[in-house]
Amino acid sequence: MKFVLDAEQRLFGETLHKLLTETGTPALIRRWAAGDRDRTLWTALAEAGVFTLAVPERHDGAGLLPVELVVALHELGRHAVPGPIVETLAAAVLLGEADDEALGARWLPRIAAGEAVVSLVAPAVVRRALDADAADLTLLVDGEEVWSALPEGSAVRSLDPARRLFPVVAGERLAAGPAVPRAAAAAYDLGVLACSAQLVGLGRALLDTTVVYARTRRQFGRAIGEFQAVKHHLANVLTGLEFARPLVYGAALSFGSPDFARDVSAAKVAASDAAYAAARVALQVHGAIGYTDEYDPSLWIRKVRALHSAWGTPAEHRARVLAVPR
Amino acid sequence: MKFVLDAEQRLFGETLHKLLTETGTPALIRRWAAGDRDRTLWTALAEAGVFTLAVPERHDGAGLLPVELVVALHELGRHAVPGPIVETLAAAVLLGEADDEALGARWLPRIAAGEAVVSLVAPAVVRRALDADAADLTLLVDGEEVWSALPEGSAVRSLDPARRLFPVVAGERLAAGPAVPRAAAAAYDLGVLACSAQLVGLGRALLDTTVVYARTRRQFGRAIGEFQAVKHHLANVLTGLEFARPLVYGAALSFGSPDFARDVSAAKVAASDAAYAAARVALQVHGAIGYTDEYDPSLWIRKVRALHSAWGTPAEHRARVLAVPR
Amino acid sequence: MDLDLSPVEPFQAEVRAWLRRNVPATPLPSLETEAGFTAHRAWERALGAERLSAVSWPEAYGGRGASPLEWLVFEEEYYAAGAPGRVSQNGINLLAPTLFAHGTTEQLERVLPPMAAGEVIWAQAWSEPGAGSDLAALRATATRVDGGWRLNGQKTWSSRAAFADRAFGLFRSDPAAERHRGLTYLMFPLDAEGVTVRPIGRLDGRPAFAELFLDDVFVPDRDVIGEPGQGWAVAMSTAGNERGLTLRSPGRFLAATDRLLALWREHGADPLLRDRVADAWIKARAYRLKGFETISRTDDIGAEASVNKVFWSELDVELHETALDVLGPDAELEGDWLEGYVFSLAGPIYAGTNEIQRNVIAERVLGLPRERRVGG
Amino acid sequence: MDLDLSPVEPFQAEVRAWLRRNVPATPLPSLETEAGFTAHRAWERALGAERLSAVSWPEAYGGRGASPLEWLVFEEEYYAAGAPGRVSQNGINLLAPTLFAHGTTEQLERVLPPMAAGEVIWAQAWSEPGAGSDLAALRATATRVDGGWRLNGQKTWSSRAAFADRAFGLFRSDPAAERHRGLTYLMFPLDAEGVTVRPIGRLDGRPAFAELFLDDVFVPDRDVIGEPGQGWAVAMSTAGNERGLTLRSPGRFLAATDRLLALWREHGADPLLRDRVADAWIKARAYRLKGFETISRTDDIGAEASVNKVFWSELDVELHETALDVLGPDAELEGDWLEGYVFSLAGPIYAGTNEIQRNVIAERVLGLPRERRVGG
Repeated sequence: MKFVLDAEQRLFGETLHKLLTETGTPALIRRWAAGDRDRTLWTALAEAGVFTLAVPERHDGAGLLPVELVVALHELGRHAVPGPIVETLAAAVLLGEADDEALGARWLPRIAAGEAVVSLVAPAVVRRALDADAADLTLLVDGEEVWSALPEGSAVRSLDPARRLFPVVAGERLAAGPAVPRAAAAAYDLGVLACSAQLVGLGRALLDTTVVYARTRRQFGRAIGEFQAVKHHLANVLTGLEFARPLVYGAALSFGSPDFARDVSAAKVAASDAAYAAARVALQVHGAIGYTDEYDPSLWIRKVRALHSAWGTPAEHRARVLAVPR
Repeated sequence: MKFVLDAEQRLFGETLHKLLTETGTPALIRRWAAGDRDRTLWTALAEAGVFTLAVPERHDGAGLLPVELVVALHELGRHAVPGPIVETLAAAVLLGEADDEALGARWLPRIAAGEAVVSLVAPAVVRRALDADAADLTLLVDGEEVWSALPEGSAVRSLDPARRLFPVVAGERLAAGPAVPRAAAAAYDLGVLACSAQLVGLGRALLDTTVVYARTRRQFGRAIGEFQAVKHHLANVLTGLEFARPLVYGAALSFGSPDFARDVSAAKVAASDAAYAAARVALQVHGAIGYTDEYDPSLWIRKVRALHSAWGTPAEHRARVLAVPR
Repeated sequence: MDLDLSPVEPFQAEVRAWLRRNVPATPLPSLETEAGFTAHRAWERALGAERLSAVSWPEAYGGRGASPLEWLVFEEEYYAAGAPGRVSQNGINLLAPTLFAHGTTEQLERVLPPMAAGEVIWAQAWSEPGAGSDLAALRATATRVDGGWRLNGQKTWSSRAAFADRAFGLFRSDPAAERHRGLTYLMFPLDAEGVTVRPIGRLDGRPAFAELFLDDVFVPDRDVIGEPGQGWAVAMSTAGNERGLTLRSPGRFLAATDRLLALWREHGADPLLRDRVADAWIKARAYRLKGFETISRTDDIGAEASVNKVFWSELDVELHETALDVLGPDAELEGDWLEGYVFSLAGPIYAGTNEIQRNVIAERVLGLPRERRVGG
Repeated sequence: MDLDLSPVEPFQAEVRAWLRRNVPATPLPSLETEAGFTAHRAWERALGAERLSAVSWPEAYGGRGASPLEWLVFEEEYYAAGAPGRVSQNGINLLAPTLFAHGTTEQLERVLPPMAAGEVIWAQAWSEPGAGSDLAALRATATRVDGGWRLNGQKTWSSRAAFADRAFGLFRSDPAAERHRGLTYLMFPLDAEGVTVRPIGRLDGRPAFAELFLDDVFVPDRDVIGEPGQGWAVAMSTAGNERGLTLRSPGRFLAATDRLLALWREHGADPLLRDRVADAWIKARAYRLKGFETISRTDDIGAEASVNKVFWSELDVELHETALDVLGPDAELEGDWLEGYVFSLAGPIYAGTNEIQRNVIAERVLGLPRERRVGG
């Protein structure tokens, strides 16, 4: 038992952090929100290996590596990277497990290489296709069938300006059979895990930013971080994040076990709550500036609120946690 | 519209406060908890008119005066007066409305005069008879029938040492008929109102005590009331109580209207929450001393927790608030 | 003690009938957009024509001379009818009370009627980049010149300023004086020479406020409220008012929690959310009754206004969070509840953060000792 | 990174089997009563005989030399089996770590075996009437005499002291030194001449702690831990330990939330309480995983221990509040859940209030500035 990242895993996270810091995501998020679908960063992430983490080795992937995937998504969350990344990774799981080698061979190597951006709809759990306008493929999975889907009408706007959500209709049928529902369940659970990792990363970034702000911003003749009320708000945020993180890694390690669905749900509940608390405190401590769309951390605050109810609402996940008989 | 107490109502409250302050309730509560059933205070409260407030004028009462009743119970709560006071008042309403003049004539003048202590069981909502060992009469109301009840077995102990709760069995049948369920409903609602008023009084006393403690207790070289965390805890308690109080008086004023049941439930929810928050903060700010049974405020803390789920749980009352179609 | 509303029922009936006839069938576009602002301004004119924009003002200034109870009842009817948000609220709720307390008759006669008529819409200009909650740290200046003052400096978080006509705020008129001293309360036009308005987007991107850059903006003497140098005392009457009932009337929350209850029922009355829906509904009623208590009192509520501010601002966030949870997976999508949620998030921050309000409650209502340092 | 527990499975299986055979079928009476204390002492002897009372200690002192992981697993099995509360915890979790860090071999050999065997039960004696959270304000004295020290003064909130054998605490050995300086860490018998023990009832009336009056109590030199005058530094290693995992092991909360889940289901699985039951269950699992993380780390967790303390103490209150709400109208009645609730309420207060822990987290983990005054 060794429940901390090993050196290689830490290095992978640090590499992504460095890449994303150099990229300067705030400007990129704003461009993405404005409709710019440039793929430079997507390609760089692929080169770093992010998309191989959900692709089987026979299709040029690294095999499914849930811990590394959490490491990556934590960093992507920390930098609020926009685009259908979770959707693409979940789609990779769906395509990899759907028991259709030809379909897998057609898309998985491209996903692994960063050449295919994929969005996804699964009506009961993921209602609309994120950024379908940016995708090479949008999957619609329903019962025993997988379809390629087409946007129908215009996107719905989210509080997160970098998220455009498209209603879709079915186009060509891509696969069918009893393996599909199992594949869809696996894809969903992995998407939930990835979303949870993103939320912890988003929360952590908001905490770090707010701590720096509280150290420097002065009111009433002192740094606001001297006030006990501010201290206690931030201590609560840290506590929430510190206990969400092990749930997310613990869930990653239960991949393949019967507990995986329950564990990713527990992780999502805790990550969602911790990140939301981080966002509320970030807003309250920053005051008006945190409330403006031109201040970068507000992009993180909005994304947290959006992901809070994406990939299953907290209530749905709490129900899944308790649904397991024991 | 004048939604503040008039001079006479205020004077009534102040008179009771003075009486109870002079009585010194902590010692009395401890004696009551030890089984002493002395009625000196009960008689004094009767002389001040407390028990007339739920008794019709034709039976030597003051008529049903819900606002004055709230004034009285607020003060009784503030001093954590033990005994089946709410039960006796609710019983008075039951007997007054049960459409049985002989039964009313037998008990109501004695209740008004403080000569009859009454406990009460209504299986669906009040499961056990509080302090039945101290009562001249214990009523059991069930469906269309009212019985005199007898304790069966020994009392169950409550967290509040001054509350002994007795299971009962039916003895003699006292009244029956279609007026009984209506009378029982009115009695219950009035009991809920009285319990809510008590809770606000208990909460207020805990806030006042804790404020004094925070002003005087020193740690780390200053009064603990200087710390922002303590200030904010206490500000939250005040806020809760300040908004529970108008709900309780507002409910009293809706007596006789179709909104009464909903309004007393709203009052109970808010009073319960506010008093419970006051108790938690009192405990936290006092630290270990508040946690000991020999420190007087701990009697208030325990009574609040007991009343929190007495006369209907918060969940039951929230359901009643929303049950009204509109 | 009574809650007898029958004396105001005729007024209530009149307001209800007028609203039923006049409230737009389809909601106006958001008032934080240019088109929405124009539509809301037109609505203010319609209200003003009926003397319903500021019912508690004297008739001479465009009001109805309504009692506080009539005002509360007006607000209940107004929001129950689903009437538009009030684009004129900065003027009516913040500036006007200051003018009634400190303005000259000339100012009242000149400023109030066009405000009531919806002809002049006001923005507030309190904060500066270095002075948010700590308003006494203001640095923008007013310099004495012949016949008036020259304003210089920067204001920020000026709500409504993206589209409004005039603004009011505090300026440092004695550069040697520190903090609360040497401030002057002034009104100025947003289209004056030297004023640059830079709209700022709020969380949902809408320009709900603006930065103001002031470069030698001339303000005549008649637009000073109260005595020069006494701006802090003048402003504090407005600040107290803001934390009281007028900025968020009980009617707003009664209507919002009724809508929440309806939304919850439409979505299947999920028992998981029942307690939170009930709590919001109960708290809105508590706030209503507290309002009746406040207007029944004869003493000054003083620092107790902070209790109201903490309560309504947290209720507003909670009720909108509950609504978003009712919406579940659609919570993130643009819509009225999301806009209401975004709006609610400002509540615990502006008009003195709730942290500061809790200090005020603890120190000035409960009598706990002040920290032995500046401010707090 | 892995969560492979297979290497400890043999140990786990042995513990589980022993507990299945030995845990009393009917729960022992509350350990905060005289009869219950006696029964729990007997249970400690049974544990000790199996070397299961302090599994992580070296075998020489009565333990098993268990790894931290084995200890965590032991705790999970222990509480899952519904085994009795640990009357020996003050000694094993607070005093023993201090002895391992600062005690002499003679002290270890003399003190630990009887502690492991359940023969000597220890009380803590930290607080004084004027020194609760602010432990540095201690005033009880230790005066140098021939061959040892004389203790004088008063201690309070001494948990277990009503029935225990010995106690440990800090005493002011240099009356001229201020606050953290001049303190000495001492052990003393509760039946010594000059010691008066006055039991104090906790909220439910049970004598869970006591006041100690010390009147010229003699303590030989061999019962000083560490150097005289260095008591603060010696004690702080214990305090850190207390806030970490040992005082409240994850196993306690795993078992408690499993019982909560069962209780909720027995009472009809009310959907109104579903989210709170789920949250308690999730948080207990988070605390378990955090424990695995802590023992996997090679660095000192330092002030991060405060994060654990805040988390488990609030989880404990929340889970018991939820249980009481499941019990509904019976919540106030005497029973295991009510006793657990009362016990949980002490969590946010003792071992440094959660307010102080949050200051520590903010200042020492997050690096926020200290208030520029003493303490905070």
